[in-house]
Amino acid sequence: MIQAFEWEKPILELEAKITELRQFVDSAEMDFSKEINTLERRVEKLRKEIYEKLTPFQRVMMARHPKRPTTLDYIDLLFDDFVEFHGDRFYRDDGAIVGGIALFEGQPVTVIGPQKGRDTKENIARNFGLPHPEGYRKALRLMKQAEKFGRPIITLIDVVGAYPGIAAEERGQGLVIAECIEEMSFLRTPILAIITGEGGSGGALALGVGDRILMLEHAWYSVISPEMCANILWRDSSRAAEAAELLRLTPTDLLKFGIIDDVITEPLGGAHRDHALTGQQMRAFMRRYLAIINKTPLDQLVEQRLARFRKIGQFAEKQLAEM
Amino acid sequence: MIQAFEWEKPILELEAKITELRQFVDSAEMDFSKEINTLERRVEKLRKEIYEKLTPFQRVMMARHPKRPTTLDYIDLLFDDFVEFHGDRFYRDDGAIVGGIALFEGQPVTVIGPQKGRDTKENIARNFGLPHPEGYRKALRLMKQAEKFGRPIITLIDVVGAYPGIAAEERGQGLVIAECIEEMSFLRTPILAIITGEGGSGGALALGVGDRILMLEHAWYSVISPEMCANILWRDSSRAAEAAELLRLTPTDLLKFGIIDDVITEPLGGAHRDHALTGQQMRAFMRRYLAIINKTPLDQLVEQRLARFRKIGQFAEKQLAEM
Amino acid sequence: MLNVFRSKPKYATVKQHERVEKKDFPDNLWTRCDCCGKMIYNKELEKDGFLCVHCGHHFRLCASQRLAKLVEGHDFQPFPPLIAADPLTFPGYPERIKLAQEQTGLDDAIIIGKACVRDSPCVLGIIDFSFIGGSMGSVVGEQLVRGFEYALEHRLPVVIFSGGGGGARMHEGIFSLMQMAKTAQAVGRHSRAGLLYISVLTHPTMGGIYASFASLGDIILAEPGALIGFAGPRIVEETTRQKLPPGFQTAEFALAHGMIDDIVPRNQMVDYVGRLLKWHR
Amino acid sequence: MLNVFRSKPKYATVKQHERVEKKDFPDNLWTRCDCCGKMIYNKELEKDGFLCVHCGHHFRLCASQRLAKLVEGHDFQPFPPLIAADPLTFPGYPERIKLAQEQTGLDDAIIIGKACVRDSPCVLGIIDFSFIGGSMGSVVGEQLVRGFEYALEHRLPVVIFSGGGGGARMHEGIFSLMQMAKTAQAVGRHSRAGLLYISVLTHPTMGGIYASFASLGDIILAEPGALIGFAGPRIVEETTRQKLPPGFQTAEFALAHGMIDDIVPRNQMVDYVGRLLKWHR
Ligand SMILES: [Zn+2]
Ligand SMILES: [Zn+2]
Repeated sequence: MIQAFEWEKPILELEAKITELRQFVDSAEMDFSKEINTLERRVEKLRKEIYEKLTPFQRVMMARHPKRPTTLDYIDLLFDDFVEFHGDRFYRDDGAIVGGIALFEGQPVTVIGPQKGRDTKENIARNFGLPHPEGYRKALRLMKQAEKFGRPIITLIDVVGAYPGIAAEERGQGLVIAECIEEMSFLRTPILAIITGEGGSGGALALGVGDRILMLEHAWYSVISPEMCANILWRDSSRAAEAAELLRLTPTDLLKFGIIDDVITEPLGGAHRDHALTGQQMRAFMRRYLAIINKTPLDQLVEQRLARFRKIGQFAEKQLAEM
Repeated sequence: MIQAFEWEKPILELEAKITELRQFVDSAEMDFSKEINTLERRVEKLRKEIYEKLTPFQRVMMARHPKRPTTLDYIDLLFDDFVEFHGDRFYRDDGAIVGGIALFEGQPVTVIGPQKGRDTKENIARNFGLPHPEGYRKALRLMKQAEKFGRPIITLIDVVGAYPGIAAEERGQGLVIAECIEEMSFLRTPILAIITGEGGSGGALALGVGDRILMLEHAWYSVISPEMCANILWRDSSRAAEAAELLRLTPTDLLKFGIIDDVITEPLGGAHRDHALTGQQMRAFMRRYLAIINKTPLDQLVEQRLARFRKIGQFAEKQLAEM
Repeated sequence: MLNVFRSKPKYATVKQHERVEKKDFPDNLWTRCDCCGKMIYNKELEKDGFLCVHCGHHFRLCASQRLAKLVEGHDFQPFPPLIAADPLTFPGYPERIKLAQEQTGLDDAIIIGKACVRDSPCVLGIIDFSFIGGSMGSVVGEQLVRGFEYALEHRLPVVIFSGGGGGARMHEGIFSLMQMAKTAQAVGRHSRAGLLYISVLTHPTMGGIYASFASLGDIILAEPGALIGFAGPRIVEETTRQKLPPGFQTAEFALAHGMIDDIVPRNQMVDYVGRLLKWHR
Repeated sequence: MLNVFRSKPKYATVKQHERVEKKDFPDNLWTRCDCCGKMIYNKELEKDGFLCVHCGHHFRLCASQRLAKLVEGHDFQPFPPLIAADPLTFPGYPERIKLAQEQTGLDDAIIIGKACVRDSPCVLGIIDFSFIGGSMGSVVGEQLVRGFEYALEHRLPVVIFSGGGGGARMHEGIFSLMQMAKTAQAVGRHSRAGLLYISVLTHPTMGGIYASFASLGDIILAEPGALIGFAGPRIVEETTRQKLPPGFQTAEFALAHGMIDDIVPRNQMVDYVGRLLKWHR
């Protein structure tokens, strides 16, 4: 597994040197504090330079970093308590989606999200975070439960896509995504959707119909993964980096397009470098947006949610002359 | 397969004789009309005698007669048109339950019922009329569809029970029966339930929460089949006839108990002896009861439906002296 | 972050068929575990809510023992008692009822009333297997319905521990069957008013009990190893002529197949339920 | 009893991978069937709604051909046309649109408007595969939404024939994805007003089209042999490294797995849909 990207290496090397120097200081009882300070300023500057000009595909890779927090990690970071509920009441408990009730700053909320494995064993149990229809049915069940009890819903989205497998097709992967999207749209309870990592196509949208939609700085959200796009365009998925440019899948673009409401800044170098700080920064955003949607009357909330999607799309009325 | 029961034999023999005599008359050009008339009166009398004093278990056997109409036969007999809809939208189309929209005297209704096979091949395809959870989920889906469009629901019930199989348990047989019962109870559309043959336990009740509940004369309805009851009581399922007496599962008993609203008379000798006449007699009852529930306001209808079941049960308040 | 529930203590998946009810009391001080065969000091067994200290096996609890564990010394106000009638004049039924009453000290197979669980008021019902297998006749049905109606009127949550054997009380025939509809409808009315119902499935929850109110919880929990299903395992085996898969119809099987929300060991139950009640106030 | 639908004519289950689009026109009078290889007289082919007279194979129909079969000479009032924009400034997209418009004579991949099917007024929409694979960009999404909104305002049923390839129009990126939500919501509003929506899945209905409005019909029908699914068969094969089962993702597969209400051969479609519309008036 990649623990460091190519572009991170200059930073990591510099950081290693500082650590080395510190250790030397400790053992030799000499004062290198000035040199260390200089190096630290340099590494800080380097970080800024590198992370400010990440390409879209570098962001996609950041979103996939193996040390990036997963949904259960975020749940640990963001909530004071959590009870996980299982099962779709139809067929199976799908480990690729987790959900339950959690306490956010004293308020019970329903939290749901796809779950990637944090090691090989967990990845197999969780099907590499690729949900089957029963995962979405569990999510839908928990969302309806939240609606019944007037609990806000927080979805934490990190999924390359719904699983494209034989059994998933047999059990109605397309149908269940449609149902999730439709039912979520009309739920009479506040919904905060946060794209924390990968926002891949229908499998992400199925949990993404929120009253407010936020994205972490190094998350992506697209109708198709860069690899699949490259495969279709040039029959060459290794050209994913080019495709990532075309797809405009970064939070910056999506904010501009009005698809999302805000971007949650990550610690410099990405969420994987400082889980606790990431959680802190997310909490602040969540507090702000939950406060707004919590106090909006439900009728208005649902109307606004529908209106938000209603107006997405770019087209032209055909000129009469052309007709 | 049994085509005639033991107790039917005197009748069948007499009928055979009459047929013989008629053929002889035709070929010999002789007049035996007086003799034939006498014989016919005798057979009529015999039928009445025999069928009036059928034991409960003989009725159970009548309900299971292989020539008795199945649900699709009744649909043919009762409706002017029928479009069958398939599938539960979750897992599978279960052939052991059929359903769709049918025209009853010009009015579109949703009709649903368990379906036994009419031959070995069909029996295998339909799992001998024993539904899996997906059958009940299909039924529930079609009932909700009926509610949406304000169509009355007619259920035709003929089922020994929900299938007691491994896969059925895996997919939540108990849960789906509970859901069917619960959701049916609150549906805002008129429901006419007719037990046409076997009414076995939860698998029958799952389709039996009606505003009016009718039973054919030779149908049965019980918490447990006579065989299983005998098995539990005496570890001997061959004593089913005795158990049938104890269970009070005949329409006469159930009418007295207030469980059902009316008994639909079958042609003498049972529905299997005259499908067309059976259909005619059913139509008359259906017309009468549908007219009543069709014109009841929906709020009242649901309240009455709930009140009907609310009061079923016999018990005593414990005397204070005993406490 | 306080998170007792994420890492559950390991417990053995109990094969139902191996579970023998017969116990071995060497000197009334020790009990042999049905599951692992080890000896448990009786006082320790009771203290832990009848859990095996060695393997976590959940012994069957009678309703009053379970009640004590749940209300933790707080008040419990039972609803007025009801006594079974004999609507079918089923041979031997009145005697069977009488015997069960004498043996259990209960009026019928349920204890139900108003309770406080961890300071949250609720209607609490517990089905007792030792009363004719915890089967649901008119009394159990009526008491459950009264419980849900009381809860609806006072806008309280309901918690039911169901551990009924076959579910149906054969001796009451069709009246027993109709309790499925009656209780399901009571749940429905309560639920449609936006109120919480937690259903806890204990060993065994089968048949008509599983196929009615017990399946209709907003949240469905189960004790480890509890037998949960519609058709009894023997009937499934006889009908299908297939060997039952290991762990068939256990709580763990139900969890894997998506039918229940969680498995909660008995010694965490009051914590778990108490927390859910608090979060739904 | 008139019951055309109970005994369906037999049709071949078409293996999608064997279906070759290339046709063989010996003298512009005859067409070779892709499925059975037999020759069909072109006039006969057109008369039957592009069905093979030998094996029942359903040839792909363009939207206007299908429209003609459905409205049977009655009036069709299309909604005002919309033209795709290029929100991502995706290289080559405007040219691709222009080419598709020239080749098909359509503005985008949908024809939609007010129609009468067997005397029942409705909103009728047909997706045309030949326009960039029948993919859903902003125009298709907006037109569908306008259709459902018009139907809601006038309390009309909606009938949509969806035959979109991959579903998503990649060139519009996130805007294409959002049409899934937008159309699903339009269906939801219409449906919650108690109105009927019949979704007919024609070959192929995949991806974002299947996973949004096309799956949300009160009644979902399909043409025989139509490819129906979320992930394309090639992707499924590559991801799972399993051989796809025969008939995978066909209409027949969807029917067996409980996902659609019925399979309706094209020559019975207008009868079938007409009758459903009549019964829901
Ligand atoms: Zn033990
Ligand atoms: Zn052909």
